[in-house]
Amino acid sequence: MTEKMFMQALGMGIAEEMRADPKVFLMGEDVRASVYGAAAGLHDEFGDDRILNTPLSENGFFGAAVGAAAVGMRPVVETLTSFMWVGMDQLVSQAAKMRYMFGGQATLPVVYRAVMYYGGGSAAHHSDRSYPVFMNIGGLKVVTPGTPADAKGLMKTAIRDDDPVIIFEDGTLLGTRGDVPDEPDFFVPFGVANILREGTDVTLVAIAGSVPHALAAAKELASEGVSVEVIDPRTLVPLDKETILSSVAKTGRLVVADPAAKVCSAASEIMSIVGEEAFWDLQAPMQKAASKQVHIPFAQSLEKLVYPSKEGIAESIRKTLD
Amino acid sequence: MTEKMFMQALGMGIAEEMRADPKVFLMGEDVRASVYGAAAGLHDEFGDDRILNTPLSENGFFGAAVGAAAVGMRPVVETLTSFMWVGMDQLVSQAAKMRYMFGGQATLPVVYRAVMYYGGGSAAHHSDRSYPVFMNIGGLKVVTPGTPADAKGLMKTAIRDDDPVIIFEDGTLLGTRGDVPDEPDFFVPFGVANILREGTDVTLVAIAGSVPHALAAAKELASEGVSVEVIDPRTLVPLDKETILSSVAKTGRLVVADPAAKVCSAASEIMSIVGEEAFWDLQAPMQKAASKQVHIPFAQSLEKLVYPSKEGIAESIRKTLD
Amino acid sequence: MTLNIEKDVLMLMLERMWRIRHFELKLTEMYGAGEIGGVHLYIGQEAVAVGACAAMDDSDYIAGNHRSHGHPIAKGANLKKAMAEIFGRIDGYCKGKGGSMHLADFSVGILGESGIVASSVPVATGAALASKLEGKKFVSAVFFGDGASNQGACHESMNLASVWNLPTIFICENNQYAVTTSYRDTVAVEHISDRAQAYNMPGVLVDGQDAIAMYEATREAVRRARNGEGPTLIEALTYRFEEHSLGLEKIRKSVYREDKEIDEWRLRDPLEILTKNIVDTGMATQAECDAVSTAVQVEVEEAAEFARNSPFPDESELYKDMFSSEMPVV
Amino acid sequence: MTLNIEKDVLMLMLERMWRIRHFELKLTEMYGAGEIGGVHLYIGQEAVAVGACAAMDDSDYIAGNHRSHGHPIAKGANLKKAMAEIFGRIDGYCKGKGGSMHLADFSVGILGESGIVASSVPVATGAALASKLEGKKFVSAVFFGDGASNQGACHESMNLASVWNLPTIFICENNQYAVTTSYRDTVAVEHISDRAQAYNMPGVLVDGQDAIAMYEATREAVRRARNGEGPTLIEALTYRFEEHSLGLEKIRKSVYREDKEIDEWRLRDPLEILTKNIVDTGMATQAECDAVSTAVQVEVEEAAEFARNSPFPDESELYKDMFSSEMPVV
Ligand SMILES: Cc1ncc(C[n+]2csc(CCOP(=O)(O)OP(=O)(O)O)c2C)c(N)n1
Ligand SMILES: Cc1ncc(C[n+]2csc(CCOP(=O)(O)OP(=O)(O)O)c2C)c(N)n1
Ligand SMILES: [Mg+2]
Ligand SMILES: [Mg+2]
Repeated sequence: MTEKMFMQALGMGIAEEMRADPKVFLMGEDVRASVYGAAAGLHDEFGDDRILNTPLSENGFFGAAVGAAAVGMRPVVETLTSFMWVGMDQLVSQAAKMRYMFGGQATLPVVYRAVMYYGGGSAAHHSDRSYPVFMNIGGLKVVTPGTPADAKGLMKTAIRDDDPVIIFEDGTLLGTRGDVPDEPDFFVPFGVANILREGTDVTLVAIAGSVPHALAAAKELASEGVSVEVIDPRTLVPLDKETILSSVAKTGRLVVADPAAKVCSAASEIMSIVGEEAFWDLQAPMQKAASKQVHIPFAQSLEKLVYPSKEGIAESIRKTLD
Repeated sequence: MTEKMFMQALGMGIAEEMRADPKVFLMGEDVRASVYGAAAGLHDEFGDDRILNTPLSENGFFGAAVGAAAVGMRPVVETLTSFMWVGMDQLVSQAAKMRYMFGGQATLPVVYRAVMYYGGGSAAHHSDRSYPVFMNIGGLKVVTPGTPADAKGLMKTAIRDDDPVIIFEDGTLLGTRGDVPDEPDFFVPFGVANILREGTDVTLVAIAGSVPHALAAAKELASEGVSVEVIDPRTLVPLDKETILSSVAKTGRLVVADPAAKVCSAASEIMSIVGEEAFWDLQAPMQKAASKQVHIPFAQSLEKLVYPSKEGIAESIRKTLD
Repeated sequence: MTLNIEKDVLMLMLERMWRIRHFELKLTEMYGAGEIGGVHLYIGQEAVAVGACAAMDDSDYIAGNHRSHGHPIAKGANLKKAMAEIFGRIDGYCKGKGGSMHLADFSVGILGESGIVASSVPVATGAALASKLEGKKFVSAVFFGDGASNQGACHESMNLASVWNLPTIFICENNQYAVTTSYRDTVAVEHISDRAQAYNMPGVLVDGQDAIAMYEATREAVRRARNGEGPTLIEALTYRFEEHSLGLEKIRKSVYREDKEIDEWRLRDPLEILTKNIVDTGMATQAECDAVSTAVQVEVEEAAEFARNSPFPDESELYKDMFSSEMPVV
Repeated sequence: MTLNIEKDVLMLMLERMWRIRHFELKLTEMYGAGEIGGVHLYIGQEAVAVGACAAMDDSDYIAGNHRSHGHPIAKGANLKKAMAEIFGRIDGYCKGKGGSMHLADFSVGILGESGIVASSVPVATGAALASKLEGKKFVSAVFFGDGASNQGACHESMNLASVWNLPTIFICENNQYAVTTSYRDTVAVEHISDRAQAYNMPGVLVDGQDAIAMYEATREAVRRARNGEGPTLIEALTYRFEEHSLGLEKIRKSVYREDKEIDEWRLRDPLEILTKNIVDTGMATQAECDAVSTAVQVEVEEAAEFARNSPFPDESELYKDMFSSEMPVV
């Protein structure tokens, strides 16, 4: 265990997998210079042949990654969530659908690393939190690490996975620190939620960047005598429904904290599952602590109103207790 | 009132608005030949200047429509849902976001007509039902007519609307028939749900192509003595929450029939709203009668299993009564 | 006149072209009988895919588009599996999940057809990237139409293949129309092959009715690609003899091409051209050529029977192939 | 030497170039003081936007990109509103919702800057479509980078503008790098303007440090466009003097351009070149030119004060502008 920044943990995961398998390579815009941080040092270690700077052609190189994967390589592609719209066709029509429509012939071990910048005045064109879109589309695994250890462990699992994976790297977490296992055989499995804090009164599911705020809210509520169970699903496809449902069976209350825009969000989905499958366990209305349904405004006075904050989450928890 | 096919009703709506306002024009691939049907006769009436055949460049011409709208035209763009991925950047980064990020300067009266072919062996690349994606993105009005009259009335409202609108034209409805008002001043407002059938035991919200199946299921249940209220939201953005919530207040039970893939679907969203805002009204678990979470298989033996059918919806209704 | 091409290649091309032709004539018949739904016919364009694929090895890759039977058959696809797929049966190439527009056979380098126009172009480019990164010698070719050439995906892929010097072969089948729209109304340049200049790669305009010309142009492109000299753009000028897709004539309202034009192009039937070439140069007799056609017809009938008799996929198949390993059903 | 250009145009260009320069020097200072976040500086490229916009009317449209202050200021944007926007204040162009990358002023034909690279190219093309459909005379120009030229959006838009003969002017600012990546590694062709051939439109390579050359090239493109002769692609060869964005040097690890190269390009400062041209041809004196700079500096200081004093948008603004009329909050 070493204390690391989330961003470094992502890089460690990539580096270890590149060392382990020569078929793994990284491509993206300015990845050699590691403009977004997580690729720092990789070009020095792996050189031009395995760290590829691409032209500004997201649709082209997202698709090239699919093709390379289809014939046996294991590409890791770096981009930002907001640039994925540009390459959307290759993500949906090819990466997500190819295996199914070809009856299983295509094996596509490709990882898209989608950095989510938001919360720091990046404005509407650079602040998307688009994982709910890919949850709806299907055929892609959707990964949202919430801690540095998960950042490393899920990245490594993603690279070893034989299916296309999008790993959403939450910009508000990139600078957070935590203990990260050094072992190269440390993997975090997909589909297994992380119970970050046990509790008995309210189940609080927290996604990506809302994890720290959820933990802070849980701590605050603890001081008021409310015991909150905080669950990070870690992967949204596959989703560990069981952990969430058993927690609700225990607590009878559900809050979902989700930095995505609230309509058709991951929070919506989780609430719909609980409302169908654990209805009789519920003792109070479920609460959606997701982002407001607006594009991201530049002004900090407005932007700070958008996302689920510690205060907002705490308020949602209190509502379940009314 | 004249009996019309859904597809004809769409065309009537476009034609009337083109007659009423010279700024309205239609563009898309092969629209002059009306390959997809609804544009039949328009080229004869309005000629080359107002019916534009585009190159196969969805991103290019979706964006050109935004630009034309931004300077005062009222473009109507024809495409298929599955081709929208190709032009996704212009839909999201420009059509949806421009007004907000420019502080209200951009007024974008553009209508995207997204035909949804599914159910007839079109396979994975041609069968998307992607409205939940656009519900999450925000900034676009999302319209899903369920009857021929609504097809006309919502089309006309969409063309007069000053915001970007996507109207999802359900392929399974295109051949359905119904009475359609002939009056050119017939408009169906956005944000007002249609109570297709009143009932007291169960609220059944039905979206787009699931409307006929929902009505059939309600009829079947009526013969079993169960009174089902069938609500077609007609527009998903804006969503008429009130009508749904008051119905649930009356019935205590909710089923949502949605042809979209179930995860993060419109059904998920509606259930999350009801689970939060009408929880105390609910007397039974909510039921999601949405499409299975798979890509669309070609084989009819498989494809028919995917979508919410009359039988599936009826079963969901019965579950709420257990 | 002698041909710079061996007899077995010529006869292979002839056979594969007949395979496509008879396969699709059979489909037309089956469509008429209500056995299958509408599909996009390749009839008239057979020389393009067959000439190109004859210049490639089994270990080379191709990807195609919605006009989707010619490319895989040209690359060596099994007719039974192809036909069964079009019937949506479990013994089809994609176990019935893909249908006509998504034929694929990874085992002989067919990375698959694509219903979304131009969407397979980046994918094929990526296969070529793998070849380069791993120091392998295989090449990757992609077939796309004149309409497709206007998609950004083509621009991005050609640029990428050029700057990375990839062994990609871009084969634009200019059959002059995208559904009802003439390429003269949508492609800003006289010849699509002229666009090669914009990517600093050779652009070759080929008579797409002449399998031998296609073979030769592709052979040179393959040589360059294997030799590390980078991509080539080939424009095959051709014509589809039939409607955009079976069934479309019923809903199409406008006449977009003259009967005269169709008739003239039909005179340039790629099968007749190749047969004449073979016979005129004495590589084989007319009777030998006719025998190829007859043999293929039998094969096609067998494929039809195979398809008809193959079972529909069972319910238990529905969730399979979404992912590489089993996932919880949601 | 005489200039084929009027004095008031020259002085307007000089003034607007100084406006951009001083505005951005001020931003650099404010960034250093922690008053604003990182922005993309246009310093070194001023002649491109200013030369181009000087050849257009107020009723013509432009759209830009993430390097986002030069284009609007060149088109006549108000410095106060621009600065206030960068400060995220209610008196900014977008009421604080857009920030540095989304400046827009529809009232003087600025359709807006775009953070997504190449994303405004189709939009500008569409404005030109409206001009043609309505029989108006306005033209629409779009600025995009060398990196952007590799996006499919550019290909599709240039092709569309050509086949529809639209009054669009495509202005590629080739500053030779996209962040840290040289265009020589990503653009397959020697000059981006060469790609014009692929769209059957004139392609013009211009010295982007020379405002007069930009003005003249654009004037010709505007003439063509207004005259119904269709689009033009102008490549302005230029250089950004500063880092990709303020702040980036702190996280960037690799050196991607030599100091020597930067120094050489700095010798070709567009402001010095224009001033020298004006003075050498006797159109104005050095003192007159200096006075322009001094006056602009005052204006910029006022803008800074205005921005600082403008209030932050109130909570009640959050949902406004999502739609054209009030919608229920969800
Ligand atoms: C992205 C996309 N847009 C539109 C379509 C509908 N469509 C299918 S084939 C076709 C025409 C394609 O023309 P071309 O590329 O020339 O190929 P051809 O059909 O002539 O072989 C169109 C518009 C599609 N499948 N995908
Ligand atoms: C679609 C998209 N991809 C990537 C980025 C990140 N990005 C912002 S600017 C830039 C470089 C753009 O280069 P160029 O077009 O040459 O413009 P310049 O910055 O040199 O003015 C990149 C990669 C983006 N904003 N949008
Ligand atoms: Mg064609
Ligand atoms: Mg640049």
